[in-house]
Formats: sequence, structure tokens, C-alpha cells
Amino acid sequence: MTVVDAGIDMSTALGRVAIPSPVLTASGCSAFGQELEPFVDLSAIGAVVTKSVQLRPRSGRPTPRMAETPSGMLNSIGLQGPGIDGLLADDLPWLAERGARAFVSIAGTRVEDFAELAERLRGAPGVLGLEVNISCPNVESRGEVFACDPAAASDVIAAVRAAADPAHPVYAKLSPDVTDIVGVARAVTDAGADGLSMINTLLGLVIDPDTMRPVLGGVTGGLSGPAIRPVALRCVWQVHQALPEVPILGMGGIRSGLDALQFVLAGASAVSVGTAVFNDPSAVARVHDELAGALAQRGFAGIGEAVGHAHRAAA
Amino acid sequence: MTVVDAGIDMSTALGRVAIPSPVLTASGCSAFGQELEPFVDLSAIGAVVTKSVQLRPRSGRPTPRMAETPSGMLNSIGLQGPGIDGLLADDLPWLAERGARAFVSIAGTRVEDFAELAERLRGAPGVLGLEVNISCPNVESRGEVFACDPAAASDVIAAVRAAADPAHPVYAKLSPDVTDIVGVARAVTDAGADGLSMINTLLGLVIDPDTMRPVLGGVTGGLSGPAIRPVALRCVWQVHQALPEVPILGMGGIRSGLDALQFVLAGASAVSVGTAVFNDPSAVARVHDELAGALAQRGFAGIGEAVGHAHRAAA
Amino acid sequence: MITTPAPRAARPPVQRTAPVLRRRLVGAYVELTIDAPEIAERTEPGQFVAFAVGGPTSAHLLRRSIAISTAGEGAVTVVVSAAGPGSTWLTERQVGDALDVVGPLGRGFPIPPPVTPALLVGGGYGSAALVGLAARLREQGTHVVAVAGAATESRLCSVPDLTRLADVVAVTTDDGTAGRRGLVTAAVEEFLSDAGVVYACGPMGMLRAVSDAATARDVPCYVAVEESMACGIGVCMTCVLPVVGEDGRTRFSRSCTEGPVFGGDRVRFADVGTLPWDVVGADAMGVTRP
Amino acid sequence: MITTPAPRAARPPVQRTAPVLRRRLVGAYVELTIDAPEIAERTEPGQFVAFAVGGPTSAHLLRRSIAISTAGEGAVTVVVSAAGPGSTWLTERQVGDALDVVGPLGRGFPIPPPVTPALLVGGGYGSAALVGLAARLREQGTHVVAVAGAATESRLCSVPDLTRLADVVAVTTDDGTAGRRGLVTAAVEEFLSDAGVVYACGPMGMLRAVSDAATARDVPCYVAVEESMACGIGVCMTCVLPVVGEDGRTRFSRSCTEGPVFGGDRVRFADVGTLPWDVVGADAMGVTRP
Ligand SMILES: Cc1cc2nc3c(=O)[nH]c(=O)nc-3n(C[C@H](O)[C@H](O)[C@H](O)COP(=O)(O)OP(=O)(O)OC[C@H]3O[C@@H](n4cnc5c(N)ncnc54)[C@H](O)[C@@H]3O)c2cc1C
Ligand SMILES: Cc1cc2nc3c(=O)[nH]c(=O)nc-3n(C[C@H](O)[C@H](O)[C@H](O)COP(=O)(O)OP(=O)(O)OC[C@H]3O[C@@H](n4cnc5c(N)ncnc54)[C@H](O)[C@@H]3O)c2cc1C
Ligand SMILES: Cc1cc2nc3c(=O)[nH]c(=O)nc-3n(C[C@H](O)[C@H](O)[C@H](O)COP(=O)(O)O)c2cc1C
Ligand SMILES: Cc1cc2nc3c(=O)[nH]c(=O)nc-3n(C[C@H](O)[C@H](O)[C@H](O)COP(=O)(O)O)c2cc1C
Ligand code: FES
Ligand code: FES
Repeated sequence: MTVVDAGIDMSTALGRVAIPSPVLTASGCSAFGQELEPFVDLSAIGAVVTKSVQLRPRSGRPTPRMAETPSGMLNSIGLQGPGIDGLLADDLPWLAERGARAFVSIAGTRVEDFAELAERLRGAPGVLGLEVNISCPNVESRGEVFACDPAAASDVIAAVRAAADPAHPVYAKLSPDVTDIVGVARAVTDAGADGLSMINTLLGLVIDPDTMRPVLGGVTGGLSGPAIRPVALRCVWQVHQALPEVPILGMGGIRSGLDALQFVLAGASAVSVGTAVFNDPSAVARVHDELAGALAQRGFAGIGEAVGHAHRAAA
Repeated sequence: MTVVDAGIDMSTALGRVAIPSPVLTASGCSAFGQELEPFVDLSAIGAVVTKSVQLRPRSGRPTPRMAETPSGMLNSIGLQGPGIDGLLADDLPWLAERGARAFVSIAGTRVEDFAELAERLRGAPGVLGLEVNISCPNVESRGEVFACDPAAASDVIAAVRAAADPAHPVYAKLSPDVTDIVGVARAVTDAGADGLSMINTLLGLVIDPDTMRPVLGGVTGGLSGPAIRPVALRCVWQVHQALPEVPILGMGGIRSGLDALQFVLAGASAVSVGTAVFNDPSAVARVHDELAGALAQRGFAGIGEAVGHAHRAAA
Repeated sequence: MITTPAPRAARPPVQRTAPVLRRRLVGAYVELTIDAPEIAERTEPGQFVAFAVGGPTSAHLLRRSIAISTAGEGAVTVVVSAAGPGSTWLTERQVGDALDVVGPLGRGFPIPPPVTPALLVGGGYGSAALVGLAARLREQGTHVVAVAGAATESRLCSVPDLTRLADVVAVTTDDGTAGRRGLVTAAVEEFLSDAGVVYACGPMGMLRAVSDAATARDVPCYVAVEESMACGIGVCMTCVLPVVGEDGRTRFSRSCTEGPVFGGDRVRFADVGTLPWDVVGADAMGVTRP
Repeated sequence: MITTPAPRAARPPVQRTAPVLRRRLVGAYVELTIDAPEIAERTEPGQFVAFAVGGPTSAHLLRRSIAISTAGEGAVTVVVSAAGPGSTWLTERQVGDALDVVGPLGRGFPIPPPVTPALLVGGGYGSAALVGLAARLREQGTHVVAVAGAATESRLCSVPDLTRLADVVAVTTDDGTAGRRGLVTAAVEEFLSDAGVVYACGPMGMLRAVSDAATARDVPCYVAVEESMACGIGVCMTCVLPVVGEDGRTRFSRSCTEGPVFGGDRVRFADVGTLPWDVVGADAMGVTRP
């Protein structure tokens, strides 16, 4: 593809915070940014969305943690990570030093965990905002995933919004594994979410034909990659149609600028590139360039005009 | 792969009706069987699952009706078909003449439609049983899909079970687009379903980067093919774990004998091959042979022993 | 209606692994000849084949339909234009590579009595699909006029073959880089008066124009259409067009098995992509007479 | 612990499109040499590269990690065993085909002082990863003994290269089709007494046995492990093993960036695939001291 650099205005925002590019990493798919440095200018991308962090350091699940699937993969990492202390001590300062913006993903198994994490992140260097990963089991509700229950999801978001730095936009990250994603979107927005990240992985399973057992130690895992892109686009489309004023960070199988364009046209004002980074470590920067070219070729002066365009063209 | 013909017993059943092979076509992916005749011995496969039929002939939706997606496709056919009269007059007799078994998929937008279809199919030649496609909008509930509401789904199944020939097993075909598929499975089984077909397509969307509008005339469409296989396997796994005594017809992205084996190990006692037929018109017969070989290589004497094996091996 | 619907092909399709025997660049296209005797011996002019694309690691599940240009001596020749990923992959195949192919598919062009003079009209790579037909008509002594048009010279196709087989050949290009400048339809108008039957293959807009012109002069016209196909064998219902049947009623007909050759007067070109109220079964979709 | 963890590589990896310069069958494997000067000049023995597989139509998103056998003069050589679809695709590449490659990745083998005699142990295609190391050790004057083992002759690898580079070479096959009959570990036992450091690459079972034997005799042993990797660059956390750190605590360490070379005594082989209670952060997963 020829990248047309027609001085396209690629600046956009997460909530009310401006970012220079609409293309971000996806939580859990670029760790805390360090390893991408040889491939991507971290200060030029929209933000580094960090691996979901919890209060305590976590080992994550035993291996095997992944299975390749047609045009995608299944993972069951179990949120391995340093815990909030490690994040604050090492990872955020590292990103801040390089002028990279951190959109910090937080996770927990209790409403209070989320609130405490938001509280701890107030005033941390380089933090641009919070993405709330509610695709976690709620220990107070027999392990039901927060994101699958509009009430539980709202409780988390309300608590985070109350505890977080008022300058930090709070995005709720939704799961596609629900009957009515618009209902969940509406609930969390009513609870104070400044935006929505869509989508998290789909629950999937692969059985190893040799061992005749599930491949993953955790039995089921999260399906990601281009395979799920049509589902992700449908979720973004439905939610933007119902709640056109709510900013959406779109993701799910984005691999090229034209993939990102589809999300923007469906209603996303920014996008995350996740699994594609495993295929191409420079994917985040490449998608930015390709998206800029695609927007220019289509006569847009900036990304802003293109957001939700596919809905308007219908009228 | 070397197909080992070790006299594996491939006979299984749909409900209480025996079939000689566990491999069937999938509704809507082999029309009414005629066109497969050059490629497959229709009397040797488990059954021809016919395209979902409604009471009246239907034109289906305007084109474009499909979009290719990574390792899958999106379709929005809109159930084009001859209606029950055409089916009874032309398609079922054609199949019966050839000794092919028809597992007839029925669809409707009202509970009574389903019941009337079941009633009309009593005593029809060559009919082995009914697959109830409840992934249709319920006109009496603002277009909500029956399969997404356990109560509406049960109403349909109860009405069909009451109206259908008692000798015909009634399978409810479930949608994966729900928060709790086990809940729906339990509801329809309680309502009298003799088995479950899983899964129907996932709701998806693709935007054409040139027109900048959804590709499909119907905006959203159904995602099928290997891309969705991990989701389908997860659904089969969850439902078999919760309801081990309920027979499952597994489907979603099956392309090879080893794919089919995964479904069997997860709990399916038979499988449907859908989208893969578009790639390989002889897929249904090939999958049968490959599955027989795979079972033999693993030391199974028959398919029956392998059903749900991945759960037992855990113990 | 002037046309009678094309009949079903005499023999069913087969699925084979076919090695590439010859590969040749023809202008902007790639011509591939594959070794597929059982397909070649069954082919009627106007039919097509469907190739699996991308090899064993492919993310592209659907076959690509390609018109058969010529079939004979155990081989099938096609002309491929690199449009998207699947057709591009096809154009990259080399001699010796094996292709997974199903065919021949669809219905061929109905063959007129030898005395009926025929006008063949091809647009872009659509001309390739007329070569086998031209050969067949010549064999039976039919007078053949061929018009091949394209946007520009490099997108012309099969002109040498048609020149060899037809009695008269006219070439047109939109930009005048070869033959006369202008659309094929201008040339068609000129030859129509002497034609007893017209055959056309090319983009939808061209098919419509040719068909309208022929029908206006009461000349039966058969068109080979190109609709997006998922299966190519008639089982998926993605490839439908509104086509008027012998009973005068319009149905959504599958272009893979009821076509790709349709009577041009029977295809409701203006309604493609819509659901007209008078299509059989439109009422059940909630579309009523306006 | 006898070993010090391998240090980070001196230079970061790059991503390049690299044409295949040479392709050679070596027993059951295919050796590919690619033109990748920037990767070659950065490579330390023990590092690996990651190839995208299947080309532009591929359904396989994840790269395949392959150990670097030798790197120099602008080229990188690897030995590939056709296991599943991705590695099979790699073995089918021909001279001139372009490969999308990222590397060099991971940490190399720590190099001992020249006077320390080294024992190199390779299993199957794992021997390939030792060729660059053997060359490096020879360069600095280290005495090198190499043991290459495999199930059968055709699955041996790099024996001519190792013979050229090492002072002593022993070959073993499980079935006796080449060299001595038996497992590599038997040969290892024999050479261990004269070794000051051991390097091993091959299947996990072999690594464990070699590492246990070396550690039992207080000889430091470095192993290059092979864990399933989704990204190869350290961002996904799929490739972890329980590894004892310098502080004596066990962590789930990424074999792509903290390995693939680990001190053998530091890898808790028996616990691979489980979550031991004393791994850092296991408590947060609900696993408590028994
Ligand atoms: C009966 C018939 C005969 C044809 N004959 C020829 C021929 O002789 N030479 C030639 O170059 N092409 C021919 N085509 C068109 C060819 O099938 C498409 O160009 C090709 O499928 C595009 O695939 P792609 O992967 O390159 O593009 P993509 O855009 O990636 O294709 C995506 C999907 O849409 C379908 N699709 C896209 N464009 C078309 C199209 N124009 N027609 C049908 N399906 C399409 C593809 O099959 C695929 O399933 C014919 C099509 C039909 C239906
Ligand atoms: C550091 C390292 C060095 C390696 N060096 C070599 C080498 O020099 N030569 C060689 O032939 N192979 C090597 N391998 C193994 C090689 O990466 C796998 O055989 C290959 O990835 C299998 O891919 P596949 O598509 O053939 O199999 P599939 O089974 O289809 O692979 C499915 C997925 O599992 C992963 N996977 C499967 N088996 C392995 C394995 N043994 N190790 C890691 N990942 C696996 C694949 O990468 C892929 O993501 C190495 C692996 C690692 C981690
Ligand atoms: C290996 C892996 C780890 C992930 N970890 C997280 C995580 O920690 N938190 C989170 O919110 N999402 C996580 N995700 C989900 C991604 O952020 C993203 O929502 C999803 O993968 C869909 O996007 P993609 O198809 O571009 O990867 C993870 C995905 C993968 C593949
Ligand atoms: C073109 C197409 C048409 C379909 N039509 C129907 C249908 O009429 N009734 C139905 O129950 N399912 C229908 N399905 C869904 C399939 O039967 C099957 O459940 C789904 O595609 C998943 O299986 P697969 O991945 O093997 O195709 C259709 C699927 C496709 C691709
Ligand atoms: S392409 Fe499937 S019916 Fe025509
Ligand atoms: S393979 Fe991704 S972290 Fe190691």
C-alpha cells in the first residue's frame, strides 16, 4: 500500500485527554512497552495500554498458556504481573522517562480492589488514564465475570470513577460474551465510564488431539486475533449506534490500517492493536501509518471526521 | 493422514434414532442435498440437515449476502427457501428416493409457526428428526432472537415437541451469542428437547473500505468457519459438562477429522460440517473417513467410547 | 422474453488436484493452463471452475470462481486478473504447482443452429470466456463476429484467439490505446443488425447495456454474470440475482448453478442488490406491493 | 546454584525481509541460509530468530522460533524440522523466496574463559544451535568436546560442522544406526569429568538429564530450552518456565527474553507445566504452601 502523507490530523482523545495518534497497544499484548522499543517509537503512538495489573504480584497460570487457532490464538496467561507496587516502582517511571503515555489497565476480583488500584494510580507519572478490565471473575458472586453482569460491571466502574484522579479518563473494557452488549455499555456509562474499550477476548477451547485433553492448563482461554474481528466490529457498531456520544477504543483482530479504518468507520475514536503485535512487532506504528494513508486517500482531513462515518453514510 | 480402516464402529444416534455415521451436513450449508450428489454418497453420511424451512417460500435478503473473513465468512442469506410445501413436494421425496436421511431444520418467527411446521412434517418420507433453528427474531418480542432468551426458546421447543411425530427426535439449535449457554441448554432440555445442535453462527459485521458501509445488505451477518471453532468447542464442552446425558450435535468450523474428533472428545455424539463444504464439496465424506482413522489410531473401538472422553480423562 | 433459460450441463462436476502446465502473462493478466482431463472432457463453453486458494496454511476458505477459456486435450485454460488476495495468489502459481480445482461448474451458453450468425462481446478478462464458445461455433460453421473491449490495451484479453476463430473481430478501448476508442457497446450497435444471437461476458454494466441493445432489436442475448460466490456449487445461496423464469415470475436465482449464463432479458439488472416486491417469496420477507 | 543467569544480548533485534540464499536437505531436516546482514552481525551463539509463516494468505498468525545455527558474512543459517504446518511451510521455501524474520532474539550462551574445557550436547536438530557456539569457543582456544545424539541417523544434525570445529566428537543414536547405540546422556557421563562447563540444546527430557548430571558433578550447565512461544519478543507471557533467580526465588520467567539459555540448575524441570506454591505471585493465584 502507498502511504499518502497528506498531513492528515491523526490526533484524537481518550475521554477528554488528547493523544497524538489513534493507535494504541492492547492490554496484555505489549507487556509494559519496554520490549517494543526496538521496533516502535513509544512516544509517537497513542498510548501504551499496559498489561492488566492487580494489587499483588501474580505468577499467572501454569503452561501451556496458548494455542494457535485459525487466524487467531487462545491464551490463558492468568494475568501474570508485578502487582501495583512493581508497576509504580519500575514500569511507569520507565515509560514516563521516554515520554510514552501509559493507559493503565487494572483488574481485580472485588470492587474494592479496583478502587484501591485507581486510588494508588492518582498522580503516578505518565499515567494518561485507566482501562478497567472487568473480564475477571467476581469472587463475591461465585466467580461470575463482572463484564457479564451489568450491575456488577457498574459497581466496579462507579467505584473506580470515584477513586480515580478526576483528570484520568476511565474506560470500561467490555466482554463480547454477553447476550446484550449494549445493555452492559449503557450500564457502565451510566455509572460514570468516560469511554468503552471493546472487545476483550471471546471464551474458547481447543483440545489437543494427541493428549485428548484441553490444550490449556486453564481448560478455556481467550480467543483473539483476526478471527474475531467481525464480532468486535459488530459490538462497536451496535454500541456506537445506541450511544453515539460515548468514545470507543476499538480492538479485536486489527492487523492493518484498513482493519483499523473499519473500526473507526463503525464508531471507534481510537484503536488498540493486540495479537497482531505477535505477528509483527512494529504493527502499532505500521497501523498508524497505514490508517493515515487510508484516511487521506478517502478525502478525510482528520480522523475525527471518519469516526462513525459508516452510520452516517447510511442516512 | 493415513486413514486406518480398523472396522471402527461409526454408528451413533440422534436422540434415539440410529444413524450409520456421526458426520452430517449443516443446515444452510448443503441446501437440500442435491448439489452434493456428485461429491458425496448421501445415503452413507449421518444425515442431510436441510436448509431451515419456514411456512411460506422466502426470497431471502438482497445481495451482497456474504463477506469472506479471516478463516471464516459472514453470511446474511435471510433463509431463502421453498417453504414447507416445496420441501414436502420436491426435496424430501428426492432425498427419500436415494435412501438419504433428512434431519429437517425448521424456522419461524412465532411459536405457532414452529409447531405448525412440526405438525406438517409428521410422517413425511425420509424424515429422521427435526432441528429447530431458534436463531430467528421473535416477532412477538420486538425481534429479540428466540435463542437468546431461555423462556422464549423453551416455548418453541415445548410446542414443537408436542406437535412433532413422537418418533422424531427434536434438537434445539443454540446460538453462542448469549451470556450463559448452559442456562439456555438447560431450559430447552427441560422443555423437551431430545438433543442440542451447537453452535449457530456468531453475529458479526464487516465494513467495506471502499464504500465505507457495511458489506452486507443486512448490515450484520452470521460468522462461521474455522475462525469460530474454539468458541463452538467451548460451548459444547460447557454444556456437556453441565448436562452429560443430553446428546449434542456439534458444529462450528469443522474442516477435518481431527477437528471433528475435538468435538466428539468435548461431548458431541455427532457433528455437522458447514462452511467447510464451500471449500471442499466432499468434506462431509472426507471428515467421516478421517474421523474413523483418528479414532482407530487412538485405540477406540467405536465413536461411542470417545464421546466426552476429554472430560473423563481429567478425572 | 426472447430467451429460453440455459439448460443444465450434461455432466456433473468433479474435484481434482491439477498441476499447472503452462503460465503466460497476457497484458495485465495471467493465463494458466492446468492438467485436468476429467474437467476438460466435461466442459461446455461458458462454464467455470473454482479454485481453492492460499494452499494448506490459507486463511481464505472460499474458492475463487474463474471462467474456463478453453478446454481440450486434457487441459483447461483460464485467464486470471489479480484483484484481491485470492486471485493474486492464483496469478503467482508456477508451472508444476498443484491446484485444487472443482469443475466444470454452472451452465454453458446455449448453442444456436449453425445458420444463426452470432455476435460475441467480451469486456476485460471476460473475453477469455468466449474463446471456447467461438471455437465451438466455428466448428459447426456459424458465422461469428467478436467484439473485445477493455479500459486500456493491457486489459484486453484473448484477442489473438478470437481473431483466429471469428470471421470478424473488433477491438475497442476506452482510452484508445488499441482498436477504436470508446465502449464496446458502440461496436455492438454496429454489428447487432446482422446478429441472430448475442453472447456477452464482462462487467455487469456492460452486460446490461449489451443485453438491452440486443433485446431492443429482438435479438436473443445470453450473458455470463459474475456474482460473489461462496460455494460455486449451489448450496449456499449467496450468488443470487433477480431472474425472470419461464413462468414469468422473478426468483432469486443462483448464478452458480442456474447461471452463470442467463438470458440477458431475464436478468433484472436494475434490481440487482435490492429486493423487489414481486420476487417469489418477497412477501414472506415483509416486502409488499407498493 | 552454580550458574549465573545468562546476560541480556548486547544488541536489540531487528525485523527484516530476508531472501533464502541456500537450501539443503540434511537428513530429516532442511537447512536454510538467509541473507540477513543486520541479524547476522548482531547474533550471539544460542540466540534464535522468529519467522512469519504461510505468506500473505496465512491463517497462522504466530511466528515460529528457530535457533540460529551459524551467523556470519551477512547470512544466518537455521535447521528446520517439519513438525506441524508452520515449520513444514518453512522447509518448503526455495532459494530466492523472501522470509519475514525477526532476530536475533533471546540471550546467548555465556562464554567461559578460554581455559575452561567445554562439553556441548545436542539432541536432534538441537545440535544445530551449538555450531555457532563451537566456532566461537574454538576461536578463543577453548577445548571443545561435542556430543550429538538423535533417535536415528536421519535425525542427527550438524555432525560434519561439529566434527570440523570440536576437538572430540561423539555421536549416539537410540537405534544404533549411527555412532554408539544409546542416549546422549551415556556419552555425556563419560566426558563430564573433563568438562568445566556444559552447554545443551535439545528436547526437555534430555536437557533435564544433562543438567542433572552436570550439576551433580558441580559443573555449570547452560541449556537452551524450547517452550511454546506466541510472540518471541517478551510481550505475551506464554513461554514461561519456573526458574530460580539470583535471589533464590522462583519466578515464571519468559524463555524468549530471559532465556532461551538458562542455567540448567535454575530451571525447575520437574515443575514445568505446574504452578508450584513458591513461585513468586502463586499466592495471588490462590496457591498456598501445602
Ligand atoms: C462465474 C465467475 C467467473 C469468473 N471468471 C473470472 C475470470 O475468468 N478471471 C478472473 O480474473 N476473475 C474471474 N471471476 C472473478 C473472480 O472470481 C474474483 O475476482 C475473485 O474471486 C476475487 O477474489 P480475490 O481473493 O482476488 O478478491 P477478494 O475481494 O479478496 O475476494 C473476497 C471474496 O469475494 C469474492 N469476490 C470478490 N470479487 C468477486 C467478483 N468479481 N466475482 C465473484 N466473486 C468475487 C471472492 O470470491 C471472495 O470470496 C469470475 C467470477 C465468477 C463468479
Ligand atoms: C527457542 C526455540 C528454538 C527453536 N529452534 C528450532 C530449530 O532450530 N529447528 C526447528 O525445527 N524447530 C525449532 N524450534 C521449534 C519450532 O519453533 C517449532 O517446531 C515450531 O514452532 C512448530 O510449528 P509448527 O507450525 O510446525 O507446529 P504447530 O504444532 O502447528 O505449532 C502450533 C503453535 O505451537 C508452537 N509450537 C509447537 N511446537 C513447538 C515447539 N516445539 N517449540 C516451540 N513452540 C512450539 C508453534 O510456534 C505455534 O505457535 C524452536 C523453538 C524455540 C522456542
Ligand atoms: C496474550 C494475551 C494477553 C492478554 N491480556 C490481557 C490483559 O491482561 N488485560 C486485558 O484487558 N486484555 C488482555 N488481552 C486482550 C487484548 O487486550 C484484546 O482485548 C484482545 O486480544 C482482542 O484484540 P486483538 O485481537 O487485537 O488481540 C490479552 C490478549 C492476549 C492475546
Ligand atoms: C451460508 C450459510 C447459511 C446458513 N443457513 C443456516 C440455516 O438456514 N439454518 C441454520 O440453522 N443454520 C444456518 N447456518 C449455520 C450453520 O448451520 C452452522 O451452524 C454454522 O455455520 C457453524 O458451522 P460451520 O462453521 O461449520 O459453518 C448457515 C451458515 C452459513 C455459512
Ligand atoms: S455460490 Fe453458493 S449457491 Fe451459488
Ligand atoms: S513468547 Fe511472548 S513473552 Fe515469550
